[in-house]
Amino acid sequence: MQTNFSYTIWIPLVLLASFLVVGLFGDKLRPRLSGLISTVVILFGAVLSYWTAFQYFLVNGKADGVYQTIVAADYEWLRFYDTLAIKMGVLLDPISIMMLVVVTTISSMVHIYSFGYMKGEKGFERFYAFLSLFSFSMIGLVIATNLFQMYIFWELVGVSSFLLIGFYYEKPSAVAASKKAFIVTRFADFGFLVGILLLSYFTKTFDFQELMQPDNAAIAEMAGLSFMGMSVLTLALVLIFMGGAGKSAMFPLHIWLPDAMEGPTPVSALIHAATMVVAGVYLVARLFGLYALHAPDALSVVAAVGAFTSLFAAVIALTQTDIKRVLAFSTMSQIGYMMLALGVSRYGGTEGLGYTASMFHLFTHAMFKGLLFLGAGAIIHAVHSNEMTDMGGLRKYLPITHVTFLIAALAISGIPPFSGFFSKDIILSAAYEHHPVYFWTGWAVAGLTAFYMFRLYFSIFWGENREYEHKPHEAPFSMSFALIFLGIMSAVVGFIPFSKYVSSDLMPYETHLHMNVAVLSVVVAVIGIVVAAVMYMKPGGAADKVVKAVPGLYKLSLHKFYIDEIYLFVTHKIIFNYISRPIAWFDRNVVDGSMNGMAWVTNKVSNKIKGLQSGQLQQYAFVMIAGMVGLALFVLYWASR
Amino acid sequence: MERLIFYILALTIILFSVMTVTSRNILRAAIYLLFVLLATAGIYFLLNYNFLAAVQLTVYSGGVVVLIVFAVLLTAKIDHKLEPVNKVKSALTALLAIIGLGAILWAVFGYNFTGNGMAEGAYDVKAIGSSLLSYGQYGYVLPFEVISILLLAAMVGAIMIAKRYKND
Amino acid sequence: MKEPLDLTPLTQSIHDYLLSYLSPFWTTTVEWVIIGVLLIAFVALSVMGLVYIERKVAAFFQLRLGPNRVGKWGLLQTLADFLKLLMKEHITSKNADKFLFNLAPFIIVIASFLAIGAIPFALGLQAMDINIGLFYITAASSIGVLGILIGGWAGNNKYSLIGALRSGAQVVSYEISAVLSLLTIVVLSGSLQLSTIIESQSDGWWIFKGHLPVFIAFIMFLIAGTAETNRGPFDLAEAESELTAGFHTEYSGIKFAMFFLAEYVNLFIIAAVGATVFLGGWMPFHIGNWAAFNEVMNYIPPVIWFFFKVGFVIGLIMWFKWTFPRLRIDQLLVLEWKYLLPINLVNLIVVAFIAMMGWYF
Amino acid sequence: MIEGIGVTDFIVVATIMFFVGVYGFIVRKNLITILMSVELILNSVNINFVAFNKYLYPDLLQGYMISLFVIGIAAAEAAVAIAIILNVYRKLQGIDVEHVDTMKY
Repeated sequence: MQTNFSYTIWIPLVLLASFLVVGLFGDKLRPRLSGLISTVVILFGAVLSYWTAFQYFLVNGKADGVYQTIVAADYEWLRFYDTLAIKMGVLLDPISIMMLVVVTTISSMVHIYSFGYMKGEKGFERFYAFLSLFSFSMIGLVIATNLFQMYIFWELVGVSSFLLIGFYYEKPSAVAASKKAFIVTRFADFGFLVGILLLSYFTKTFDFQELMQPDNAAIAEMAGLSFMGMSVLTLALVLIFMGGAGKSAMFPLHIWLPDAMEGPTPVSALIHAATMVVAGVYLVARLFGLYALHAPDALSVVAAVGAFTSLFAAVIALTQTDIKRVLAFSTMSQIGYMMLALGVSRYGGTEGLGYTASMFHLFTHAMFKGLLFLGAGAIIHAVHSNEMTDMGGLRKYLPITHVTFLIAALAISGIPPFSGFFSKDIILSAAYEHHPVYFWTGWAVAGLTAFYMFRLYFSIFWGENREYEHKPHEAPFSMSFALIFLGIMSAVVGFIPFSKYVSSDLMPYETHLHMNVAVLSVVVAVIGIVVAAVMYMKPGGAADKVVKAVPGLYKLSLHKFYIDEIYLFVTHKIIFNYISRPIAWFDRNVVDGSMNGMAWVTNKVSNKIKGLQSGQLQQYAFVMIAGMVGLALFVLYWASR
Repeated sequence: MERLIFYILALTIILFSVMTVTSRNILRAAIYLLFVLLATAGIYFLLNYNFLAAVQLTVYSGGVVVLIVFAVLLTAKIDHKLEPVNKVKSALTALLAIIGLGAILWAVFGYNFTGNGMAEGAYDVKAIGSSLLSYGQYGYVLPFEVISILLLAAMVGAIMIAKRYKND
Repeated sequence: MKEPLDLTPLTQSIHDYLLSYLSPFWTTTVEWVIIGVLLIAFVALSVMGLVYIERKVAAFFQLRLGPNRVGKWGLLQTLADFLKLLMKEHITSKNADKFLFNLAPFIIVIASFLAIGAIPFALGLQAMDINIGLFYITAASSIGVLGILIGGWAGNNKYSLIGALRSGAQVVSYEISAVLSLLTIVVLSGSLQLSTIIESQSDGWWIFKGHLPVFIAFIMFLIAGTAETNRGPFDLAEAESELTAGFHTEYSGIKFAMFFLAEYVNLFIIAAVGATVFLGGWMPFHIGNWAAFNEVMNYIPPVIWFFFKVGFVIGLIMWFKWTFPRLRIDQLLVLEWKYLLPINLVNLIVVAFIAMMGWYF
Repeated sequence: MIEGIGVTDFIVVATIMFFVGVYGFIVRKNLITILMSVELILNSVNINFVAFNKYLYPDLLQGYMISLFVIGIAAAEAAVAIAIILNVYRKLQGIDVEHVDTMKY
């Protein structure tokens, strides 16, 4: 007996309603009331999600030991012709339910947290309206039944991210950052769209379930069709991955994410750490059957990009001083981890360990990274600065923030028994089984992660005691509640036996701690922490000496390997100078010239003949009637002959 | 009897039409137009199209002509004579009109009009009303709706055009 | 149960009699002449009566005696006035447009006569009973406003021009409300034919059968009708203190008398239409199943009933005139467009709903 | 149907009326007279419709309905036209069609 899951349709719908109500009438309501509406609605969504998860995982999601893919609702939205229609619906399977839980949980926490953080800000109700819109779009994305629905909500997520990054639209940097984020992700989404078109052109469907059918003839045909040295399917999937890479800030499409920190900190926590940026991971996971079974080459691309990005971002994170930027690069690095895990995974059973690992890490990462950002928000709230150099010795002033931040830092560093340890461990073991290069990259990144996180931790909470303009104070209850809740979550979610619930072929299986890997990763993490402690715990630590020792490397990292500058160079210097300028010259002189010549001729001629058009209605009428009568006479004459 | 009335009405129509367009006193022209329209309504009554005739009376005579008279009252002075028309222009136009008239009458008299020989249908208000609002064949709900939108648009437009703005 | 007195046999016998001596063409002509003469005679008499009554009513309201010199209780006063007007000089002001100046009174009077032709005085006593009778009456009376406008303009007097513009705007505006309130009954009875409308009230007048909405419609009709006839308190076109006598300032003698005549004919038409549509026309007054009472009522001939009701409505309108103070022109238009018209529209919808659900008796 | 009167008689009347309207429309200069000429033209068309309806297809209502709609349109047209005329009068202190040329080239 299957449970009826059709109520899940209400999760996005109530959020949409809340967006409409708060968005349209927000300025009529009192700000706190509109915030309350949004918060109550998202809490309602969270409760529904938990109930769904409970029903699905623990009561009766399984049939014969296999998790079922349930289409809880399906409505036809737009029909193109009789075999192709775009539908809107709710698809429930382990990963979508997991994402539902993640999104609604983090979103609820951010809603609650923002009560304190955004208090008294201009546009309080606008903020909540956008939050509702974002939650609606994100949920629409994760429960999509088909690629096109996913694409629609994908863009909606992009829009709401744009709106939220540019929330302080009076700040030029925020406007620039929102534009940058939008343009870069749009650029990536172009790849996504082309991938979708390619895929649907061959398979004549958007539906995930039909796409995933193992004996899909169209897929096999696509896989066999070769184009530019790789199969069309691989091409399509790489293009789709490009969309995912854009949204997930994979190298080289990552440049928008650090700038996106211009948005309010709760937004960074919600969108740019916990939920939206993992949409790319989710997308690959959603289509994992296609990747793993038909296009292993595309999966290699995913793995390579993921591994490189994680290392690259971790190195940059070492030297950044803006705490939100450190966290942003850390996010990139961790998402690279997830991509790596997906890339090294194969389909089915224990082969699919990487898949489980990736989803597990997504889950735990959402908790502790959300917590880190919210903690950073609390710190910024207290100190009114983003710069690490302005902080120090804050542990006395912000005890709750301190403890929760420590938990999160330990979790992300992979220290047992916090959640990050478990997920990182299975990622590393999956990588280990696939290829040693990936394993050692991941291992190194783990060490770097521990180092930069504790660099952050020690510089903020230890280090020298500074004089503050006014005494930093602990955040209000609404903020610390979210911190505590997420702190507990970060500490305990690692104990969930994830492989029992999420696996590449929906079949539960057992995982065990891989002892060698675990020891290695814990050792490297502890080394990272100790080094960070030595360098940053005491004022005037060893940090400066290290910087002096390798100045080139330091500068390179500080300037994020000059990627932004390279982009600017390519666009401004090369494209503008050598391509745009000649085209502009051609346009101005040849194209415009001929047009102007035509206009000139027309002008001259019309000046000569404009007397014909007298503007006198009656003259026109006379001519018209005369013409009519003439025509009538002509026709009559012919008719009478 | 009816024939006699028809001839009287036809004569009225033709005579006053000509007077409408030739009169140099604008309010008189409007009154001649009124007579033309009344005679037309008379023809409709004669054809037993009572409802149409009453519509003609209400809308044309009671509405359009009143509007025109209002406009005249607001724009003309009583001793104001319209300037005489340009002789050449008038002659040319008259020639054109006569040629056109001749052409059409020639065509009309050369053609044998034959009806479908059916019995007269129902023209009472109920039949007209249900036909106006029916969807089926010979239902006029679409033009009816279009006309209502048009009238609304005309009303809004007329108000907006004739409105006096503060800076005027 | 006694049938109401039917006058159809009478008219039919006259028709047959004429037909036996004359060709159909001449029969029709002679009948028209008879009807015309009868109507003119009736109108002349009733207007004289109405003027006398109005003066008496006015006197009563103002605690005066009113006309009391000519004839018994001043009964012949209006006749004397009429004779005086008939003999007065016809004055036409300088630069007046003579043709239009002379035409205007005729337009008004003709419009009134066109309308009165369709009024059912009693069962079988109706000059023409066409299938769109009610619509025809409103259509015909809508022409009258042109006479006002032309008359005001042709006199070459700025006061009369202003008066004409005012009355024109007033009549055109209030006509909408009048028609809308009449439409409620058309919706209920399902016909525009006056005889059918009267027939539909044989079991009770609409004002009793149609609940509150019809009562509202009746009130609206009275207000709009009063305004349409340019009577007080809506007689600002003739506001003596501002515009002397309004659009007919320049008229004198018999032409003035024609405007005067038309005004009272219009009053009669409004009252007659109101009585016919809302108060059952010539239908006798019946109360439920009081058979004896109803039988007694049936003995009163329909003509008497009709004139009784018309008199009632006219009395109401006269009462208004001498009770309420005069409105200003902007108040007048605001009253119509912002109050009466919306109320009427909503009321019409309500009545349509009632008719659809069959919620009337 | 009228005894002894055929559909052509109606057409003759309507046609004369139509061309008189055309003549007025072209020759007269006053905007209001032009408007009146247009009304003549519309009215002549109506007569045609009604006559055809009555004589040729007496069982149908098409000509009748079209005439109703034409009357409705004529009313709308007159309202807008007169609003424009009054506005022109206010701006230019005259309603000669030849004066309304401020937007001419």
